[in-house]
Amino acid sequence: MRVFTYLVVASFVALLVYASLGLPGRGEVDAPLHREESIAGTPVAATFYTRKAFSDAATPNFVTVILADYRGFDTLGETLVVLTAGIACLLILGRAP
Amino acid sequence: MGASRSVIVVLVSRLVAPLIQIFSFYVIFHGHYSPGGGFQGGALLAASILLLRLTCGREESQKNFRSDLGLMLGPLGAMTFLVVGLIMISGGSFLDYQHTPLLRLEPAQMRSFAILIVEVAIGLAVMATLISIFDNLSAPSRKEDSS
Amino acid sequence: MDSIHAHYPYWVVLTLLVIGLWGMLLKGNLMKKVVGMTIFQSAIILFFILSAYKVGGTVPIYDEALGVGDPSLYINPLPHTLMLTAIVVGVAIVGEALALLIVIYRTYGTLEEPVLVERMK
Amino acid sequence: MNPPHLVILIPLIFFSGALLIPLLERWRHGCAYGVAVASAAVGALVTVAGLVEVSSGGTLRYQVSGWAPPIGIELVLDPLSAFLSVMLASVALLVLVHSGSVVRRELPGKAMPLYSTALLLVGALLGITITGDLFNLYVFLEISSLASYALLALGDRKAPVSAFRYLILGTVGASFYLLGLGFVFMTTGSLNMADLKLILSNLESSPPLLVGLVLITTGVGLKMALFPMHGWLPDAYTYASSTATALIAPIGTKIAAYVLIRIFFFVLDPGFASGEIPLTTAIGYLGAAGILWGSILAIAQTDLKRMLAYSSVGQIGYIALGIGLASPMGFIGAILHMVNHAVMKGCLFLVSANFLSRLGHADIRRFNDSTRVHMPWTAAGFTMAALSMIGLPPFAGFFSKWYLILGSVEESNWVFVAVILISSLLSAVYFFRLIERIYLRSPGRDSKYPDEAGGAAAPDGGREEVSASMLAPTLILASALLVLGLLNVWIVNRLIQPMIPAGL
Repeated sequence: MRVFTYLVVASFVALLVYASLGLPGRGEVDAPLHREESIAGTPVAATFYTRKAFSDAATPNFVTVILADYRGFDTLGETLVVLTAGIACLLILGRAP
Repeated sequence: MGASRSVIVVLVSRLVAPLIQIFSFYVIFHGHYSPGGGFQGGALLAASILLLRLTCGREESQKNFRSDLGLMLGPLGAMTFLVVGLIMISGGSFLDYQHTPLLRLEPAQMRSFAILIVEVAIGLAVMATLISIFDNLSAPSRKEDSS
Repeated sequence: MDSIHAHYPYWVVLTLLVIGLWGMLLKGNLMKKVVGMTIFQSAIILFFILSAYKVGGTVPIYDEALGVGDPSLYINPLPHTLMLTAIVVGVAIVGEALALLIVIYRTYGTLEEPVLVERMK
Repeated sequence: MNPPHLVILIPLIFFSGALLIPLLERWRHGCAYGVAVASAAVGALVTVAGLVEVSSGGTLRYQVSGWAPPIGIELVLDPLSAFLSVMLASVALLVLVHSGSVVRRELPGKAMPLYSTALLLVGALLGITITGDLFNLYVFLEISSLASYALLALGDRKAPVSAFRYLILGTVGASFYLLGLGFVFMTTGSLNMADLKLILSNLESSPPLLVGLVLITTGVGLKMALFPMHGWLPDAYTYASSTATALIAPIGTKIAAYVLIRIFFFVLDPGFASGEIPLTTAIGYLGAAGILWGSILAIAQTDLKRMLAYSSVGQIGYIALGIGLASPMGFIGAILHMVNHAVMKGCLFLVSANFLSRLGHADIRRFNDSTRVHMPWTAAGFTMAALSMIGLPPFAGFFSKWYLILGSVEESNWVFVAVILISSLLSAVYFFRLIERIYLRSPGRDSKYPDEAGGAAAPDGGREEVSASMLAPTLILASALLVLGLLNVWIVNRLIQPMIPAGL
């Protein structure tokens, strides 16, 4: 079992070193993530946010706009994650009256 | 959990807690203009209460925030978020702030305003839930109670 | 050499990932597993944040002097938003893990896995 | 803008129920069960309405926040997700109805957090089925995992330890998914599934992309308890309370399998995952190994719940095998088996909960025909589900295996055919062992446990069947197996054929 775990960790390292060499370098400005348009011609979300967030929501902090508006559903889920943890702690530790 | 025996610790934390709370309101409400927002502010609010819980003791700090409020304000905050989303359904889709009813502003302003409400709701939910988690984690077990 | 210069941050993250994975899978103490888990999650958060960086970019907050004509002046805001979520998830999981550990400790009086397995029989 | 708000209501009904429970409980103690059942019932109705809408009007796409897909988050109710959401919501509803008296007996005083967590779990699983965004999927995956760790931690003394192991492995799985998503995100710049499909069909494969996919597959595989990563499952299911197991076992792991199907056949081009690196094939063989392993270990168990848990490992293997075939037949088999197994396992775990609540044990060695005399309906429900698990027509379980075998023959993969046939024999062994005890063995023949089970449970010697609220869900699930089996042609033609992705 222990050997198996060593094997898992070792293959994890090998995979990730192999993969990281293909990633865009640190700070590269035209990484796929930062482009205007994806390879298929659809708009890349992140650039859209940078361009439009201020005019769309009159809020300078782009991160806030993405968090609460563009991807508001994620944030609802996020709030529910915290709440789930809260209720779960009560469920696990709570005392029967 | 007992209170700290040192007067200095108690006094300083009583002094610092309101300051943390003011700062956390700043973080929540200034989240439109600088790094910050509901989660960060809510965590800070929770920290101020947890500081009192740690230094003044569990019973004493109930005056500041009752333990049973935790699991009421948490769902209430999340519910506010949900309801804010749902009232937009009348005009557009869920969470589409530009269709806020009863509010006649230009769409961008409306979004900005709704984002603020949502951030406050998140702050409330996060604060209450984090305190509730801490209270549950630090509650004495039945065995320790009886002994 | 250039490739190393551009990619070494990933290897720093990878090191953290391995430390975290090691802690989770191979440590005998349950609390250390939780610590490993936290390191693992933080490393993933760093990985995403790393992807947001652009050379010459500034914080993603609207600046009148810069305008929004050239998005490359701001670093990418999307990974930051995603990781805000991931951080919250991490906090929630640690909270729940600690709750479980408290119950385990109350029941068995230990967090060492070999001892625990012994006492569970 | 987009009128069918049905789509967003599906998870929201469950979430608002979960939020209302702590608030209402303060106002009126003891209403948690009612609120949970009511919101699950409304939610189930909405999913049915969604299925009707989708099968007549085509896929529903809902833009949350009103932003078009690559910008905002999109929810997609296509034939596949509509069908699965109906399955999920109705099984959850029945288990919740059943849970009332179990919770009162097994977990007194914990009704409020338990039902709230259960609704969060179901809502999050529904969110996973209908979301069209990979990061949104991660958020829901975490809600559902957090809820299931907590639910599985309740039970006997060993439950917290097994739940903690599940938490560690589950977090590794979810983190692998997130890490893999990071690689995919960095090479494509998109998180939306439909957008990713467009991008990936233009992008030539690169190491980060492939490694990202491998990581995602491993992570989801852990959540799904795919063969070498199933270690957390048997303990977690055995030691947890009956309600938690009955809720999580039928639907939890299926949803992870659904995520794999979604990614392999809908986000990637169907040929991609089998061509570049043989990911689907690998999953198929792991599934086959899991089928054998789970079935063999199930035979060795003496506790009913533990036996069912091991058989779950095997049954997940069937779904993985269907994914591995990567053909229309395999796809139909996998989807059909997902639904059938959810109903079968739901029924079997409810039966084990009934036995536990009336006999006080679920030890296979202590069952005998007094069990049948005292609990005839529960025994009948068990028999129907067991026959379906073995794969006897006209029960539903037969048809999914039939499609899987057809698919394997079509691909002339004889290993898979052999595995399915052998495992059917093995499951016959472990289920007939119980059926034989319940129907044929008289109490006196067991010298080791003399008449203890029947005698303790029913001193007056009469029937001692469980209450109607527990019996009805069990029997509804059992008869659903018959209905699913008899209507199987209609289901495959009307519901499953339209969801087969183009190019498979």
